[in-house]
Amino acid sequence: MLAYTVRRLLQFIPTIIGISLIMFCLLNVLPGNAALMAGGKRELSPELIEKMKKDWGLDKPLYVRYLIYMKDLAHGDLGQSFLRQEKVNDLLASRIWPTLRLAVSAMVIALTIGIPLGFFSALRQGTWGDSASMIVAVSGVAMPQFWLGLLLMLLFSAKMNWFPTSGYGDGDFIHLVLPAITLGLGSMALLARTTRAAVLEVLEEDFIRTARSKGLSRFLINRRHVFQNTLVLILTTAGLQFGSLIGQTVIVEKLFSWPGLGSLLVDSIFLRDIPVVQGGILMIILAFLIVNLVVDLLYCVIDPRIKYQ
Amino acid sequence: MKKFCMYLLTAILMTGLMSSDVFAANSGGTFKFCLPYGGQVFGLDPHKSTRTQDNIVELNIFRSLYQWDATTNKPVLALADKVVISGEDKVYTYSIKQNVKFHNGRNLTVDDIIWSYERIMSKELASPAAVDIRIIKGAKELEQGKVKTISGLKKIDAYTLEITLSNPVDPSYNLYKVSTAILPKEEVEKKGAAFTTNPVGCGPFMFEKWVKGSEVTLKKFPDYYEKGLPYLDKVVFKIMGEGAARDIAFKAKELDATIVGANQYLPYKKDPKISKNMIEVAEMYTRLMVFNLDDKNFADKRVRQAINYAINSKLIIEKYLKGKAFPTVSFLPTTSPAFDSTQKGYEYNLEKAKALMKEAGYEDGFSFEVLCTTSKSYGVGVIEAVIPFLKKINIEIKPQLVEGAVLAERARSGDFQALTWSLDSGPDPLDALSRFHMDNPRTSRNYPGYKNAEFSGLIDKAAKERDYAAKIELLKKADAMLKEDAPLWFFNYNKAIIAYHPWVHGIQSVAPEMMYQDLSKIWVDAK
Amino acid sequence: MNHDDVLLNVRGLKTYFYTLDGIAKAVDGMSFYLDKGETLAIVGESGCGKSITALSIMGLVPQPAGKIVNGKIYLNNDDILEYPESKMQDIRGDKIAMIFQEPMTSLNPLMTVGSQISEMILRHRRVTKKESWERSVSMLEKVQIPSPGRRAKDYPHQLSGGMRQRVMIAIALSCNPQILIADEPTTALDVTIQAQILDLMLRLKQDYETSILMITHDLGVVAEVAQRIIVMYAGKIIEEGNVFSIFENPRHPYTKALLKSIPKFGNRTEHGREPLQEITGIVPNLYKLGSGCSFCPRCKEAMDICKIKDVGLTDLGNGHRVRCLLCKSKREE
Amino acid sequence: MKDTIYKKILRRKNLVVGIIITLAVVFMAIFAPLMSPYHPIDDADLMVSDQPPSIEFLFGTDEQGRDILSRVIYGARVSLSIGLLSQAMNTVIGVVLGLLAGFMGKWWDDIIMGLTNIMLSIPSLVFALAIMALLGPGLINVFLALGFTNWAYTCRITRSQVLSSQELNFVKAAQALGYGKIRIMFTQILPNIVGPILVIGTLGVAGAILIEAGLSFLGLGTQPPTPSWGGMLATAREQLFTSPWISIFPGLAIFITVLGLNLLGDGWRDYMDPRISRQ
Repeated sequence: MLAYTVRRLLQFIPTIIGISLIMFCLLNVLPGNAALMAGGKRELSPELIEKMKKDWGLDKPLYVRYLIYMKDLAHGDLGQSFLRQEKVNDLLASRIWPTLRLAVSAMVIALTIGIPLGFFSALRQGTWGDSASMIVAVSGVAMPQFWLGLLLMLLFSAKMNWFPTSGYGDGDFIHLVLPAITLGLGSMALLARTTRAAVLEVLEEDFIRTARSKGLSRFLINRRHVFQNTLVLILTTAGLQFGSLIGQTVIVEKLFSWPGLGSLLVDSIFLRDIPVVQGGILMIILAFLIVNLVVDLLYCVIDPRIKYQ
Repeated sequence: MKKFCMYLLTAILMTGLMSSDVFAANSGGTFKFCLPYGGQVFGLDPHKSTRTQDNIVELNIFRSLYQWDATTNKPVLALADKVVISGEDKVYTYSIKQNVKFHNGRNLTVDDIIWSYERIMSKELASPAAVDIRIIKGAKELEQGKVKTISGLKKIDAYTLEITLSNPVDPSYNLYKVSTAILPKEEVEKKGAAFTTNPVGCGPFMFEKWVKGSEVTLKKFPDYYEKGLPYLDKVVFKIMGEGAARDIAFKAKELDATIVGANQYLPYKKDPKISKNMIEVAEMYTRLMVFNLDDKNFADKRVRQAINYAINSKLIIEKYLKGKAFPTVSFLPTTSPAFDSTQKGYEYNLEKAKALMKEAGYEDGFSFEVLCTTSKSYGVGVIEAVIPFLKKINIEIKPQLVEGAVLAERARSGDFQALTWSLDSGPDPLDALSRFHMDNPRTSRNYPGYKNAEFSGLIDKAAKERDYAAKIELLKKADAMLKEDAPLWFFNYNKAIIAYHPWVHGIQSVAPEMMYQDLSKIWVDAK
Repeated sequence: MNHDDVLLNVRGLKTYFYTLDGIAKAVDGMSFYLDKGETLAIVGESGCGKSITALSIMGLVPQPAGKIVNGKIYLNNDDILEYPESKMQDIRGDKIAMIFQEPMTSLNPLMTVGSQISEMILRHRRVTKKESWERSVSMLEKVQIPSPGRRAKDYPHQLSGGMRQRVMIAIALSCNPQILIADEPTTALDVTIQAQILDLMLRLKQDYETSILMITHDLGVVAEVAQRIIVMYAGKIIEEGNVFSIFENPRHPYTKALLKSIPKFGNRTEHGREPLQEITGIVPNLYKLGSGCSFCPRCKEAMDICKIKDVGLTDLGNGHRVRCLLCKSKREE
Repeated sequence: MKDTIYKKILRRKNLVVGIIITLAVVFMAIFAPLMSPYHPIDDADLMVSDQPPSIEFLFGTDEQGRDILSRVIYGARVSLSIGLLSQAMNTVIGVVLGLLAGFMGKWWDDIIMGLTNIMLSIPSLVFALAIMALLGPGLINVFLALGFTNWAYTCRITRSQVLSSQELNFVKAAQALGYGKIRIMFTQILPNIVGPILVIGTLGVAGAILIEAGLSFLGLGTQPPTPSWGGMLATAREQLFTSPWISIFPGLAIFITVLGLNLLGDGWRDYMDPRISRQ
């Protein structure tokens, strides 16, 4: 298992190199540059702009910049932000925790609503309850996220005054609620659907009949036999969902002024702060790869049939 | 006796009136303000900060030699008690205040000012303030690395500084900017790169904490040099780029004051509670459409004028911007010292526009593409509103949405037919109009590629003019000429509004940028 | 039924499936009994309703399509169809246990076999977890699994097919049920293993004094284990009797055909090349059963009247009953 | 038999709802000029901006004084075409790459699957964002950005279908008979993947509409005055609290359409899945 983990981790390397090459090419040919955005509302003098470009090495040919970038990357150095007076490493380090908090809370919401909903739906397959809960679930993915977030803001902060509209606060719980719901609802829907399909599949299995022939109650069968066997499928979906969740933080964090990777990434794209964008994307992909590795390793724990060498 | 009583009464009343300002001001409390320009604060080293958002915070941590005075609408001395001008208006001798302390407790002296200005000019820094310090004699040489010090800066004694300028210009418009703030050398050197996240200045507030991307907190600096100031114990800047979010936060009292977006303006104005506590100013940003004068369609002045006549800018301001802008006269805004109140802007006159188009031989019109961003008050929405107006003079206008970075690049390279944007038009009217000088290429902000020898002559003359009133007159003339020539479609001057809750006092109208509020004089009622 | 040791008595059982394609009469009026200590085999082609009969007894007819529409199932003279689900759960596993056809899929792949046995014991007996585990291990020993203590901690995928079926038997017998329903217990296994499993079942049956209801299509198996045989076709009993009378004197054309379709050892040497016979035609569509004998389309001896007339069971004496007009008429003659 | 197919479809209430909604939106898109009372762009009149719903303007008007109902109706064209075209691109890319990977094997397979894994690990929104930043906002660019970012699943399914079909006897037989790869591709493999690809496609169309809305929110979607639902929503968000109708109707349009497409896709998958449709 250790060997497997190490091998998987080694497989990250070509993926990351591939992604970094694609992203590097894409980002470094974007029209406009960071120096033009450095002034914000204000215009900067031409000589300052030229000076900045030179300081950042934007006058060098693309392949030279790529080689420098890869050399630094090999040392774990993501470079220096163009516009922020910080190293990209430090910048990202300060942003990972908020994003992780948000994504994990969203995932928890998705799991705690999605799985029971899927179960409910599957156990009442074909009834109105099934249809209704699936429509509820699908509704979660059918709304543009920023729209959902705005509606939640309108309802729960403007009207009810329960939660703050946006921001991070001191990292307290109350600021987390609305963004986490906004982010989690989409994944909730997908998880509910996966759970439903998985439960329906498992219910058809022979060993469920065996379990029933033992005289076990339905509840016990569902809890012990059905749930455990659906877990692999649910986990796979959850793993993939976590990846796309982190991608969606781009919108949710922007909307809720959440100081995480997503909002950093968006802002940096618009400002052409390329080192930050590259670092941010790398971070997101790394998170995705790690989560999926963890999911694969969890299979081992859940399913004794799976053994990694 | 009766008379005496009258005097007494008057005296009491007078003191009462005066004290309403001084004594009624309530010390203590926290003020929650917003940072509305995007989702980030980039850094708090004022010498490196290029962005307005960062400056809003820095302004309250740091002090420069001058500072903006909102009541007189111009820069005034801040760190100095007085200045003596001599040597053909090139030598400025400042008596620096002796009670100015940095947040680390050390007294500010002339050495700090010299060190700060030299830091700005150092080759490595790429400071946006370099352009401002460059007016000092010898600054350029330092920048080029030829010398180690700026020859124009001379320490007379610890609290007397002599600055020699290379040309006779008023340095106040340069040295009031927060990017020319005076920094304590030892803190900058000790902290190195970390200074930007943990700044130390000599302003009214000390840095307390910065939650990246979310908020910045400052606390009162008790040893601030202006006696009794600041009133507030604490200031929290909440980063809120979304207008809707600011609106909700303000109504939920999470913000004590907020900048009002176009969509909130009308409802706020209708709200009897909020409307009482709103302060408006014509900000020194002019919103306009830049015509590329190298494009043959715009070569004829009459076409440009026709466009200005054909668009009902006032209606667009009223309906689309919900009145949250001031109609233009020319380039300089109403708050500019060189604004000519006798002048009138282009009125909506379709007949005249049609006639001009016919005269110019463009009766059948043409079509052009205009670059625009997503900005509400000078972006694609404005162009959408313009479409039907220009259709009436047979001009088809096609919006091309681009990002800010792309627009900025294409504006500088001339790769556009027209673009719509917001340009700085102050606070120094000379600087504002200079951009259209014929010697300036597009890379030096002359985006239309405007080349008018007469206009440029006026600018040159104004630059040399020592008499303030005469200088202003020349600039007024130049501004009028710009209007007549219409290398731009003059759309609006931004109406910046801050709405605040009734317990907030002391918000001022700051024309260069409404959000540049000096919070040291703001106070809140005890709750 | 007038003897006292009847354990299970099924009367007029009808189990139908309601689907979009119509109503499938999977079990259509089955009546039979099972005595204490007896082994009864229900034989028929796949799809004839024999498994549904078993599931009906267990109360495990697939929902919501399947439904027992009529009939009574007496267990010790109590009609278990009247029982609520909770009481039925008490019966399942405790009084009636079942072994399924597919040993590969009938065990939960994510639980150790030991805990799958002890789960059953815990359900029906008041024992501690530890006791139930010990009992599980001893059950594994009884079904002749080597080193049962270690094997109990294995997962199903670590065991061979035969071993898994032994585990299934261990589960089924762990609460010492009165009736063991074995639904094709050996079909999925290798021939050599089949014999071992059958031996095992028979031996344990002796030890536990369990009655067995063996469901199979394999007449070879039946001959080895059963005392009585019920031959089913299209949801109905068509012939019933003890092993000897059925094997020696099959009366229904279908039974005859079935018997001819199994190879007999030594046939070739004694009688020369006697070809095995197959039953031509296909199993009738349960959705489209009309009146008349449902075997009629495939019957070599069919008469015109067979297509129309419903026919009841004819008692040939000695418990041998048959549903065929040929027999009825012969007897009446 | 035909009757039972209808019956089977009708039995799935969600599928029925999905079909009805989708057909309605398609109908709206096709007959937009006939259905909408005003022109979505040209009939702008600032004098009637921000009007709440009334008899004259059923859904009200936006800040430019344009009829929202007309824009929502025309928006169906834009949004659906974004979904359909980009998904068509994804499908073509996915199927072609999947076939190449499956048939060519060796390093083709390695490279294509490597690329697929990379695509799967970059969140599609982030990738689309980067492409949009490169190309700039605009309808065509949205097609391209979305059309290049969501083909990985299709590719995987196609490839696995190729690999598993090569084990099938009839394909082996076809190969033995000397049938070319192309013939096998068309006769044996493509028919088998049509079902799953249509399901992925339906959900992909829905996803594309949502991603376009997200891009519009970030200022990189279709450009005004093109009436895309996402774009309308994004511009109207500032006015959500003052003139809610401007954002509610396009928001509802997206919601209902995406809901319909999802129900259609889900229902279809259930319908095709013999395990679940057994009852």
